Amino acid sequence: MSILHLVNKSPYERDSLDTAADYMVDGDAMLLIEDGVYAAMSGGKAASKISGMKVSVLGPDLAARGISEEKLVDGVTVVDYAGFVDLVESNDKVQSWL
Amino acid sequence: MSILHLVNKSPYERDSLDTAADYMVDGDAMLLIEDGVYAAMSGGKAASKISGMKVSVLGPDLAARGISEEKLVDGVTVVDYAGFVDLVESNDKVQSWL
Amino acid sequence: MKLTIQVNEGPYQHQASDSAYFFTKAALEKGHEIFRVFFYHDGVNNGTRLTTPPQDDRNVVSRWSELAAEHDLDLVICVAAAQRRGIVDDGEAERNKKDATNIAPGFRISGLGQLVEGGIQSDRLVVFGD
Amino acid sequence: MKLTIQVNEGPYQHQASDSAYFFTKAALEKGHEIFRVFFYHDGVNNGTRLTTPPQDDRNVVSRWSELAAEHDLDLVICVAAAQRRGIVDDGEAERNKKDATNIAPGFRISGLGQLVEGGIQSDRLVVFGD
Amino acid sequence: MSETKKFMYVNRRAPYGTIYAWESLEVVLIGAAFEQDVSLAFIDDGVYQLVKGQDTAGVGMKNFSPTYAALGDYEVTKIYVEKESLEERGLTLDDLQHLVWEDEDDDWAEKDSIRLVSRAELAEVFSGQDVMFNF
Amino acid sequence: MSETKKFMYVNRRAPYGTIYAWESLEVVLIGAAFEQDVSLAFIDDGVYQLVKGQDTAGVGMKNFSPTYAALGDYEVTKIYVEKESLEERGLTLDDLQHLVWEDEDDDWAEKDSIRLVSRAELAEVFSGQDVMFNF
Repeated sequence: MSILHLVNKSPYERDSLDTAADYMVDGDAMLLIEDGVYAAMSGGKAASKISGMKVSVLGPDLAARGISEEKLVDGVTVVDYAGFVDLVESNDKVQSWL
Repeated sequence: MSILHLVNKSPYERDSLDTAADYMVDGDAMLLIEDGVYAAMSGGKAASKISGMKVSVLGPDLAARGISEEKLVDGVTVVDYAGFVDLVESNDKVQSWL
Repeated sequence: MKLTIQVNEGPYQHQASDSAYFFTKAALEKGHEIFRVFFYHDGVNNGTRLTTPPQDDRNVVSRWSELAAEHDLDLVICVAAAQRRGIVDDGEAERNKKDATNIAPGFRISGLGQLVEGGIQSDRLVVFGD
Repeated sequence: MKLTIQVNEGPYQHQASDSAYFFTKAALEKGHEIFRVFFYHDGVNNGTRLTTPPQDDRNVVSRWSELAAEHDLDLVICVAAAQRRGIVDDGEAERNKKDATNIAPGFRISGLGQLVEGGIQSDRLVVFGD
Repeated sequence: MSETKKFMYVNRRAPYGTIYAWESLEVVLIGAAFEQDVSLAFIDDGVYQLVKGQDTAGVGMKNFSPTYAALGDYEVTKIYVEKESLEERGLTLDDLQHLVWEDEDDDWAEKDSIRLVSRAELAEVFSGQDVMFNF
Repeated sequence: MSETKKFMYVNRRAPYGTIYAWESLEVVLIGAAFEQDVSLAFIDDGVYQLVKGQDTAGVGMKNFSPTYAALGDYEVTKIYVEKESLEERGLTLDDLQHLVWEDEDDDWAEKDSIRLVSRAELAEVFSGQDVMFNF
């Protein structure tokens, strides 16, 4: 049963993205919210941690932090809160990596 | 003027010990308190980050977490709250790496 | 789908309560059912009516109260966590001999079983925290 | 030496307030002067008299109140941070039209300038937080 | 909805520095009355919760570590400890409390509650769960 | 004790995820009235505070980033940004706001407030300070 992995902390400050990425299995998805969105900025050292994975970021959190969508790692999808709800629905459960 | 660097978070969860260690200069001291004390356990991967530095750990926080003093990295000094106060006095200022 | 939302941090210090609020609102707008919003840990501090945020900032507490009134939401504050942190309703004030209450409209204080029940009764549990 | 202590987190969720308390107590026992303890961010939540911790746990709030009474400590809660989080004394209740107060004995609410003054007047500033 | 659900409590924080470990345990204890299929996972700094010999007298906090040993009495018998997290911290199972439960289907034989698993194995266990509680 | 002290405000947190960045700025603004010798340092995730183009409409929070541009008016003119932290995050000075102040001793010439420094250089600056404020 698929898991939506929720990461809300900067990959430079905390270990949560590392662990979440390790726990992603085929069919799972990841959503970056709050300070977690920094992981999706291309050029950053943490970008490699999510490359090749099914990752979305929350658009309002990106905008608040001044990150334009062109700066995102290739393949990352931007969603709004409604899209966040859809991700929760389309996966069988949610794991928040607090 | 010497700085007492205060680190209160686990080196496995946060980036604060890494940064604090980089900011230590000759004459500075470091005190590990709260979850920061885990950095001083020998055998842990983070132990290398403080090797060769002037580091103390807060004894009550060690004991609470079940870490006996034999498990500490060589050269680390154990202090109590009174010793914490002395460290604050013997350095010119305190930098808390929150 | 039926959802239970858990909020682990208080207002303003962390974004957790903001994120939970906007997520809950979006779920309601999509026609999903919110079985319960459970406030745990410092999350209980979202339920105090004594806040006075700056004029140019959002009001985290009253936003929850208003959403609850509009959609008949069940906003539950964990009693054990609330006692540690000083969130008090009439019943708690009487039981613990407190001379004041501070609970905000739309919130109620109850036990941890309400969270477990949320896990059982809902299709999804979504946790927001630090 | 003359010390100002800053506490950035509330009771129970983080160890910050515990560490600050034991540090302050140890400094007093060694004969140092505590110029001020300043509660900022969620640290303002240390100043509510409405907590009822479990019988077998420490009482973080009353411990501060008692230490203040014993040593005539100046426990200052930042007014801006307190308004966001709902810590209220009589003056704040009147100013912001609140129907209750929750401030604990020995604490007072004042401005951020009190922290800056602590930095100027003290030999050391020691910050406890998350 | 009346059938039993698989509950997984994921613990990633060290004890005492924050209250999450203790307030997580409070949910587990209350939740035991609901007779779900309960598992606990200790990952990252969460493994520190189970370290034996904790003595909180000097920090004035309640030592809640004995509660883990009582979990068996609450029929909480599946306690997953992640190998990689232990190793990174220089810990072995010998550093942790020995947690057991009594199997009533096997003449009350005492059995180990702790299951040492790799990150990959635990990810598989997660896949099979219904609800994740996060602390 | 009446002479001027060197105050260093150390900022290590990203904005909006937590309030530390904003409540730090509130101390700096209030502190400006006390006429101390003030510096700000942005290290680790703190460098994100200065990223330009922040738009908080979608998260319902106050956008406090314009306040940094006002620091010059408060005579806060020494803003240290750590090079290593920027580089690790794939940022350059061009991604940050351009912060300036007007030098009254130099015919009100507009001067840059931001000083890009290495970790080692900033450690030296720290050594010369009297009081560290930590956020």
